[in-house]
Amino acid sequence: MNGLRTEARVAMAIARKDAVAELRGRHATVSTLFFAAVVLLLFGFALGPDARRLAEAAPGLLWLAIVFAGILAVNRLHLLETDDAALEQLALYPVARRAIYAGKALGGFAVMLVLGVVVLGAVGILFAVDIASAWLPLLSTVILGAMGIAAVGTFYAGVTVRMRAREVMLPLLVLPVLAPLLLGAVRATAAALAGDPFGELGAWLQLLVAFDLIMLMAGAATYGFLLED
Amino acid sequence: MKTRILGFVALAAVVSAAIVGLFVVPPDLNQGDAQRIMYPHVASAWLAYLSFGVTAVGGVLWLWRRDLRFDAVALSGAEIGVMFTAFAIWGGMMWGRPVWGVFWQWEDPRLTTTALLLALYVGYLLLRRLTEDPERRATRAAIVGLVAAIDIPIVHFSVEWWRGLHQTATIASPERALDPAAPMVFVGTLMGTLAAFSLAWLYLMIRRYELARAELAREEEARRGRLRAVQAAAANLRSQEEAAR
Amino acid sequence: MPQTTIYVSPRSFGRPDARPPAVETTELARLFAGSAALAGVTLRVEGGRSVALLGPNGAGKTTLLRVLATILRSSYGSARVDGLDVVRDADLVRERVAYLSHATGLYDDLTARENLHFAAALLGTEEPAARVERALLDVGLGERADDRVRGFSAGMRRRLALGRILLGRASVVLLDEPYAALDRDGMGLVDRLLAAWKEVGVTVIVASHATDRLTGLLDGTVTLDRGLVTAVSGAGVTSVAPTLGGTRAPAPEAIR
Amino acid sequence: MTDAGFVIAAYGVILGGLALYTVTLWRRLRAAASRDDEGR
Repeated sequence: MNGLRTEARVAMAIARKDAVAELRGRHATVSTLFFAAVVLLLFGFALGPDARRLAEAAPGLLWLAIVFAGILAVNRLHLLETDDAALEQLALYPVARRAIYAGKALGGFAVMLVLGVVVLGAVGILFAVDIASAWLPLLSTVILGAMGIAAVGTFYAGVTVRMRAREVMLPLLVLPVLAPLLLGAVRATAAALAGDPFGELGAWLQLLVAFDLIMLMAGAATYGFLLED
Repeated sequence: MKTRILGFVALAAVVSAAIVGLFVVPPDLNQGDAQRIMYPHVASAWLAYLSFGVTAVGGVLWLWRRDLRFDAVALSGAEIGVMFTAFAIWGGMMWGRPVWGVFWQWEDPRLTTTALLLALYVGYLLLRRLTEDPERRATRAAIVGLVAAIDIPIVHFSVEWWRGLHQTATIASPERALDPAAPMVFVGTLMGTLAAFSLAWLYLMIRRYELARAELAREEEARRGRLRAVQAAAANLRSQEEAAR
Repeated sequence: MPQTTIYVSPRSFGRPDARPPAVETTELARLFAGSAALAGVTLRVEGGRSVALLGPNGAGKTTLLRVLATILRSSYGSARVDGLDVVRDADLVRERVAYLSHATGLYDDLTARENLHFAAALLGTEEPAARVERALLDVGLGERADDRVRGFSAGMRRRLALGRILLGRASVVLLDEPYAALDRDGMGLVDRLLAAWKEVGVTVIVASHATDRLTGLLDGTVTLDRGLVTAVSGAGVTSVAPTLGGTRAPAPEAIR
Repeated sequence: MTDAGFVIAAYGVILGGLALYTVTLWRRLRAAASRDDEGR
C-alpha cells in the first residue's frame, strides 16, 4: 500500500492549510515577532549598555527570545483548531493520527523558521554580532532549533489545548523539555559566531538532530491519544 | 501485614545507614566530614531515576491496557520521585557549599540535570491536578511522563557535553568517591545506604499505591452510584407507567 | 437548486435487514465530572434506516453521537458501527461515519471552497475538484464559494458543513441539530438530503428538536432522557432497558 | 557554618522529609479509609 504517501499528502494538506490561514490572518507570526523584539530590547536593558558583554551574551539571548516567542506561536497555531472545534473535526477524518501530528508540526516549523530567521537578524543588528560570515552554520542551527521547538510545542499544545490554565501549563511543561535544545542551539550559535575554534559545532548540531528526531517520533507515536477525548 | 513488616525493616535500615554514614565511617581525606552527605545524596538521586522510570512504564501500560491501576502506579512513582529529587538537590547543595564554596555549581552536570527533573515532574503533578476526568487525566499524564522520561537522558548528555566540550577544569563530584582507588568502607557505606533507602522507597511506593487505589475505588464507586440512581429512577417511572396502563 | 448527488458507500447497498445493524450499543455510559451524560444505553439501529434522536437538552443526544463518531470514549459499555467497535476499530469506523456537530469545524481564514478542498484531501475524495464544486452547488453556496468563512452567517456555515459530508462516502451519517440556524431554504436542503440518503440506503441518525419536521422523513424515533432511552417507535430501531445496578460490561478493562 | 553543620542540615532534611512524607501518607490513607466507611 502507498499508506506512507497518503500520510505525507495529508500532512502537507494540513500544513498548507495552516500556512494559508497564517498568511491571511497572521495569528501566530506578527504578534510573536513583536514579542520577541520586545524581549530582545529588554535583554539589552538588563545586560547593557556594554556592547562587548551584549555580544557575548547574544547566542543565549537569541535562543531565549526564540523559545519564548516560539511557545506562543505554536500555541496560537493550535488555537486555530479550537476556534470552531476544528480539532475535533480533524480527529474525525479517516487518516493516520501521526499524519495529523506531522502536519501540525510542519506548520509550526514554518512559522518557527520565519521567527528564527527574523530574530537572528535582529540580534545581529541590535547586538553588533557578525552573522553574515557564519550564515550557513547559523541557518542550520536555526532550522534544527525551529524543528525541535515545533515538534515539542505542537505535541504539548495538544496536551494542554483542552485544559484549564493552559496559558501557564504550556510553558511550564515545555520549557524543561526544551532545555537540551536550548543548550545545544546556544552552544552551536556561539561556536558558529566564533568561527568554531574548538571544532565542537558538529557535535552540537548532532545533538539537535538527535533531539528533533526523538521528539518527532515520540509525538507521532502518542499524538493520537490526545485527539480522542 | 507484610507491608507493615517491610516498613519496620526499612525504618531500621535507614536509621542504621544514617548512623553508619554519620558516625562510623571515617571522614574523607580531602573533603572531610562533608563527604558524608554523599551517601544519602547519591541514594536519593538513584531512587528518583527509578521512580520516574516506574512512572513512564506505568503510563505506557495504561495506554496499552487501559487499566487505571497502572495510572495509580505512575502517579505513585511521580510523587515519590519528586520527593527524592528534592532530597538529591538539597543534599547536593549542602555538599557543594563546603566543598566548592557555593551552593549551586553550574559545572556539575548532575545537579543541573536533577533541577530540570524536578521541573519536569512538578509539571507532571500539576497537570494531573488540573484534569478531573480520570481517563483523560491518565492519558495526558502518561504521555507527558513518557516524554519526560525520554528527555532525561538527552538532558543528561547535553549537560555533560555542555561542560565537557567547554574544556573547564574537572572538579570533584560525588561519583569521584567511587574511584577504584576509593576505600572499600566508602563504597560499602554507599551501597548500604542505597539498599536502606530502596527499602524505604518500596514501602512508600506500596503505601502510595494503596492510597491511589483507594481514591480510584471511591471515584469509581461514586460514578457507579450516580449511574445506578439514574437507572433506578427510570425503572421506577417505567413500572409506574405500566401500572397505570 | 440542482438535484443533490450522494456518493454511495458500497457498504450501503442491499436490503436493510440483510446487513449488520448500522449502530449497536451495549449498556453505553459516559460520565462527566458531575453527571451521567449517558447512563446505560442499549440501542440497535438497522442498516439503511433513518432515525430521529429526540429528547430535552442534556438528555445525552450529543454524547451518544460523539461516542459513535469515535471522538469521545465511553466510560462503560461498548458501541459498534456497521459491526465495528468504535474504540478497537476506530480507523475503520471513521471511514464509514460522517458527523455534523454543533460546531462546524471550519477554518475562518479559508474560503468556502478551500475549506471543502481541505476536507476532500483528508477524506481522500476521488476527483476532488469536481466533487467540491458539486457539493458547493448542492448546499447553495456556489456564489459565495470564494468568500472567507469568517464572514459567513451561522446558517451558511452549517450549509458548508453539510457540504463537507457530501464529499465523503459515509454509510452512517450522524447529524446533531442539523436545522439549527438554518433559514427555510436551508431546512429544505436538510430535508432533501435526508430523503436522498434514505433513498440510497445510508443510515442516518438525527438529533433534533424539530419533531414535526422529521415525521414522514424518517423511519423511527428514539427518545432519550437523562442519559437513558425512554421510548422507541417506528421501524428499524430497538432498545433494551439497562440492567439495574450498573453495567454488564465493566470498565475500564473492557473498553480498550 | 562548619562542615558538620552542612552534614546535619543534609541528613536532617532528608531523613526528616522521609518521615514527614510517611506520616502524611498514613494520614491520607486513614482519611481515605474512613471516607469509605461513611460511604457504606
